[in-house]
Amino acid sequence: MDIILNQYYLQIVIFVLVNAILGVSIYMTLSTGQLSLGNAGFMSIGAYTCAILTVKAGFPVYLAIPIGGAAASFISLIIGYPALRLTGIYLAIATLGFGEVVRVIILNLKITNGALGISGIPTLGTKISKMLSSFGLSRFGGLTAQQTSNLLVLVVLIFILAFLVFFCTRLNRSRVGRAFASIKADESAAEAMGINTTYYKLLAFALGAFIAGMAGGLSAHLTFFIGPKDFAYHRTVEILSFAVLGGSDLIIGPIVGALLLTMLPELLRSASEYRLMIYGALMVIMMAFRPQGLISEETVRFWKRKLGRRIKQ
Amino acid sequence: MKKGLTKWFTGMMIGTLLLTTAGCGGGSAPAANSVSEGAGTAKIGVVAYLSGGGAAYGQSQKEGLDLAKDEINALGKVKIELVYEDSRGNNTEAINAVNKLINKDNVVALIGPTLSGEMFASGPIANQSEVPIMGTSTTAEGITDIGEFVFRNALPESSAVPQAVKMAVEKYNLKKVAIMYSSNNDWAVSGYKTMAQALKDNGVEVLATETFADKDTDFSAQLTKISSLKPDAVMVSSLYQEAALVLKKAREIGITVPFVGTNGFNSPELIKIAGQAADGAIVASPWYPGKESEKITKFVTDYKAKYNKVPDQFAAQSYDALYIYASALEKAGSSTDRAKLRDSLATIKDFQGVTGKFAFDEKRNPLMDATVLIVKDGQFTELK
Amino acid sequence: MFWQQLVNGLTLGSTYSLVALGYTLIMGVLNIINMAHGEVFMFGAFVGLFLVNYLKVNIFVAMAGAMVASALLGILLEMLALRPLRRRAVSDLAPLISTIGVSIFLENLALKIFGPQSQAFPAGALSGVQLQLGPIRITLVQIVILGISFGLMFVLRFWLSKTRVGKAIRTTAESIETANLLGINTNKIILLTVALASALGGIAGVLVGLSINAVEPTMGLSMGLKGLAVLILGGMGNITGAMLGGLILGIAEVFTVAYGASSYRDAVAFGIIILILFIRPQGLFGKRQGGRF
Amino acid sequence: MTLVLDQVSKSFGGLAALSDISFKVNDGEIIGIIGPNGAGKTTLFNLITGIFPPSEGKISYHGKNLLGLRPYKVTALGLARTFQNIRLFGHMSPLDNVMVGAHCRTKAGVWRGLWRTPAQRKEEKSTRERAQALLQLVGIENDTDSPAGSLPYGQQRRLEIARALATEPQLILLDEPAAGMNESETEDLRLLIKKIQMMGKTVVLIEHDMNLVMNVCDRLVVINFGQKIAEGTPAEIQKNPLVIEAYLGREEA
Amino acid sequence: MLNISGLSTSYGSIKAIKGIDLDVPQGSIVSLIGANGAGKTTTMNSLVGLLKPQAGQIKFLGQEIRGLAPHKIVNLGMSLVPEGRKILAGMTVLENLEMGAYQRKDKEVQADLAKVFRRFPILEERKQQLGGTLSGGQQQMLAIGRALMARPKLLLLDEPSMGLAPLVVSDIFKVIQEINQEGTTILLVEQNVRQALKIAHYAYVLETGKIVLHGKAEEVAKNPRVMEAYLGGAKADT
Repeated sequence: MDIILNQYYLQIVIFVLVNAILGVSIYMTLSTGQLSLGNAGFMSIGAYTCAILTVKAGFPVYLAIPIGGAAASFISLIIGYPALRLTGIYLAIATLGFGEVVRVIILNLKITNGALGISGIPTLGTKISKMLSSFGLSRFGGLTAQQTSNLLVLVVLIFILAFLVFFCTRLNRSRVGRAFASIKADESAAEAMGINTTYYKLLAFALGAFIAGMAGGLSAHLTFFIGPKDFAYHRTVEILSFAVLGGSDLIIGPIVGALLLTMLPELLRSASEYRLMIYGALMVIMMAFRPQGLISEETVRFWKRKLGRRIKQ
Repeated sequence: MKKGLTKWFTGMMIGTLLLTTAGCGGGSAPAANSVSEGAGTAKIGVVAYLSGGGAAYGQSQKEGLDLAKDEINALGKVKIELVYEDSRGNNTEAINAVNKLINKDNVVALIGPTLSGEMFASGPIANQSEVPIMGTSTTAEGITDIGEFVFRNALPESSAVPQAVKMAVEKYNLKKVAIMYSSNNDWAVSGYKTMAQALKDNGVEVLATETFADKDTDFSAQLTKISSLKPDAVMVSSLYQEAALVLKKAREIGITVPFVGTNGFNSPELIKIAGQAADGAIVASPWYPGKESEKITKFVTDYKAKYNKVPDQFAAQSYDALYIYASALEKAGSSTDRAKLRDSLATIKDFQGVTGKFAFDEKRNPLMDATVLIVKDGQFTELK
Repeated sequence: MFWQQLVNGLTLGSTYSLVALGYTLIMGVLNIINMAHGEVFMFGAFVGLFLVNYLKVNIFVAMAGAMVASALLGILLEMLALRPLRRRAVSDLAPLISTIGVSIFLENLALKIFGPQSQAFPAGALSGVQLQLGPIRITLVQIVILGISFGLMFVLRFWLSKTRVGKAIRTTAESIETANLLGINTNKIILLTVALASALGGIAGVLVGLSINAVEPTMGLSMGLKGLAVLILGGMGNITGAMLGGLILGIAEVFTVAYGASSYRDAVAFGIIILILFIRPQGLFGKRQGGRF
Repeated sequence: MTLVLDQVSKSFGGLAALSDISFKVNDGEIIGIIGPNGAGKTTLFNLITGIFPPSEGKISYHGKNLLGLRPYKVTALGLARTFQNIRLFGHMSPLDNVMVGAHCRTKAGVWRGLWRTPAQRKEEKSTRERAQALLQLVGIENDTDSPAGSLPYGQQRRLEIARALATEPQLILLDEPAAGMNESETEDLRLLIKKIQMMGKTVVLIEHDMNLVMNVCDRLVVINFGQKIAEGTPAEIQKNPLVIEAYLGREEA
Repeated sequence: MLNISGLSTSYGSIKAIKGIDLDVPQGSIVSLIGANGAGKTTTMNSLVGLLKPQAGQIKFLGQEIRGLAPHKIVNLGMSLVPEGRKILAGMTVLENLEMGAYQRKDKEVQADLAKVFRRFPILEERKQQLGGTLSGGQQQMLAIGRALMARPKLLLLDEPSMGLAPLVVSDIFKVIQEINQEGTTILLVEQNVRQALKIAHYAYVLETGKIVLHGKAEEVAKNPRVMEAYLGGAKADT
């Protein structure tokens, strides 16, 4: 129990969950075969919208976070319409450029406080605790206020992630999900089969941006402070590597990728100087030996068959 | 073959997962494996920018701290053990590092992190956990507003910059100046704001305000523009690398007026990179290695002997920070009581460090004097 | 001031062009974007610095040395990070991600080896000398940068259009399969191209390091992104485009600072990327079909 | 008249791929389009289905102008196609492939798919049942778990037809459905095409297997070098010297 | 000259050719005919090393060449004029031809260039024009000329008549015959069956990846099965 309640581990698990949500966001756009490197940009739009709303306008967090997502989603529609005519690396580079432009704009706006960023953002934990105490529930037996609030945040994040997984799996098995998959497999064949590819690509793009924006809002309320630097190129690469390592065929892929890549730096703390080198080498090795990521449809099929056989025996 | 690979990878994945859990398990008994050097040893956690683009700063801090630790332990009044964590200049990493040090290593107090932004992100964690945390290089406004447990011995820009500006205005009779600053660096922007205010207070006209970004290398466009405006002086707020490149380029295109800088000017590296071009750079600094003082001479000599270079401000302030903790620990009389340590820290007065006389004010900011320095013939000298 | 700023823009732009040439060569032949090119550039700068500072060689020898060393790095890049990907049919995004991995690896390796501090060329390595031409002041470093960049670009153009190997590179760029059919050992040509592109990146690194007199491990990222912007501006795989695109970007940036807001300087490069991709995805000088070089 | 092509031309970069092609397709017919490789047959299909616009000329379907319509809209109007080089969604199951075909005849969006509303479940059920029926029609086991890309060649071709049929077309364009099939597979295909005709649909067929073409088509259009050189019943075409020359080469060269 | 036995090539799980046996004697023209999708182009690409066959033997001039890289096969004296011509659209006609002689270091390259220009005068007229601006027939001539620049002992032609006007087609066939008469052995894949069989000495008929018929060209030409495959039904013999 001590381990579970240790704030250090709790905090890491919380970051794992936020990163997993980011993983879902890149999965969403990748599910139509579009590689968008703009997710860090959408994340920052969400984070700033949300932080400004709570800090400066006094909005409640539970409202501000979805509004942040919606703002990111709205911007994604504006840039997505022309951008999604591009494919492959062209789209990747255009969205990478978009992320940088967003960063420079944030640096120059007054409301975002430029490079100084926004500090003193109320944490999700205290907000939730407050809400609960207003219902008469304050702390659970024997836990410190901090542990309580962290646990509550954990529960909320798990709930959000679970909902996203539920959302994606439901979507995958529906008409829209099949349209996504067909566009990913062969865009012009999908169009010839009567699918409005522009609409569905834009839909996936906007959904991905919404999720990234929400993740941004969440992380703003977990780190007390946001600055433009938090959403630069390195963040883009980080989000991308969740999908690369875990695989983007199935929703579980980027989630596992986020889990491993958030844990890995903590495990490698002692070798911190080599951490990023390992990170980089890992990306190269993955592309050379397993470009589909750790978890692919075949892996799942393989294990299904294997386990199925064992059960039959 | 294909199946083999699949299995291999899945195996690897499961292995990594197991390793992950094992890693968590390993730290399950934080109290048991933490204290190793006897009961009297105070464990202090350090969060610093040790790898990545800004690692030079973290490295200096580590060197200053290590030197101080050895001296303090040799004196024997208190025993200190330092636990370092790298923050890579990243807010999330800083949070994780602070959390780890507090909850896994059970440190009694913290030093760091290196950047103000990191402090904004991780300071609240320490404050909530009621662990004292002291910034040694976090000069931005509002750091100690985070809470009662947040201290700093870094002289905020609001105290250093006006001194430099005032001195320069008087000395060189400045009427109109140009400003340049790094707009994507939180700390530099904060310095810029203080600078602009100080100029206003002294009634100096600002001809132009130009920005650049950290890691920029080309400043010719901004400086050409400034050059055509013929200012009496140029104010620069940035880290030393950009500052040095600005100076070099400025001298190259014929701007010969004095340059007044924020804390970024305050580094031997500035002179190393800019060379002769650094002459005429003015900065206010609590740290001046050329000051006539036994304490400073000893520090500089020892530091030189150990690391073969002159200590910079990051090293000096970290060195002092650890001594401040040491005296607070001594007063508190406990090496594990965080609350007691905080209270005794808040009462620190008349502390004499290598950066001069020192005390915390009621907001846990430092009360200390800065010396205004100017670079002459490749040396920092006092501007009088 | 206008003319002085124009010279500033041209000097800056010519280094962008050199970096972009490396991108464009690899793009032309392999149809991939080498995200590690910026780090090759940084590596070249360090090699040049090492040669000048520790082996005390002449700066021009150091440039040649940096080119050779970067070419070797390029060969490693091709063999370890690109070739394994070509063996299997993977999406065109795989090399992008793989080279991003290489870039992270190289940047952190450099931090480990060279340390995070920026290092300078010794005084006297070309610095200091200036020429005054009417209202324009040009430093020797600027002249060297302009001279070497333009010289290399014209040599490259000539070499590609007139020599046997140059033509083989162009053939491979048109179609690897056709090149194979004509008896060209395409693996060798690709290796050569990546080495050549890296050599150009390496010398650009020395030139930039020389002009700002500071070399440090993270200098690759921002230059890499600028080169990428030029690649798209000029048209992917188009040599003229890379040359002119670099100059245009350099001048645009300098004039943004001179006559606009310096804080939007970085937005110029990326704004251009987005605008070009939306309006004219093939780039200013690119053609929709047909030849690349 | 179902499909009408009126003086359709297409050129790529100055080189004419098709010039002045006109013909009509009547309801319920099976029309064969034949001609040597490179004659421009697939280009013709691409023009009809809106992959790219013709340089000149008009194409209409049931009186509606097809020019400028994006491919998915053309499909929604009731024209479906298969591809010369099979373009299935390789990683998806055969059933899912066919269900994608039903896309333009169904409605459920994100919301309904998420909450599985009764309307969505009903729609999903009927889509699945129809897809299964289509798989049965073309002779593919519908309980297979393996992805479409791993099916044998002949089955992939038939699966493409099932997918096209799922869009509920009035007219189906088949691009070399027999390519790579052996004799017995081709015979199955012939029966399938006949069945499709019996379902009241119109078929336009590009095919090189002359046995199949001559046996299944009502009428043939012959294209060579981008031009229509003949049109008529199989018997007429077989006797047409121009066709024989185009197809087999000139007798006396 | 070329002996193939048991050659099999697959794309993924699809077997495109399944155990082909084929011989090309020195000095002959051998024709490989068959419907679309029968595996003709796959066969050609397997021979020159663009595809890696799974099984079988390819002996060229007595040497096993299966699995060799394409440039090594070209070096041994085998050149392919690919389906769709694949000329270098962004390079000039002259450069296209020069690239054909990429591997040669002897001094007769210029002489061979002159020879190609004699054979196709139009190419000389347009030698500074970009390859992509030529008409289909000229592109085919360029593709053949380019292959000849390598001085191949065995020339493989994949559908040289594809998409060409009838008059041009007969010109191309004439040239093919001339090239053969000058001593180059030829393996020809064609859809224009009658023309192909007319100039060929031997013929092989490929159906769904297997050789179903082979023999002397005139015998194959008379075989009703061939006519049936191309014009369908028994009515074909007009």
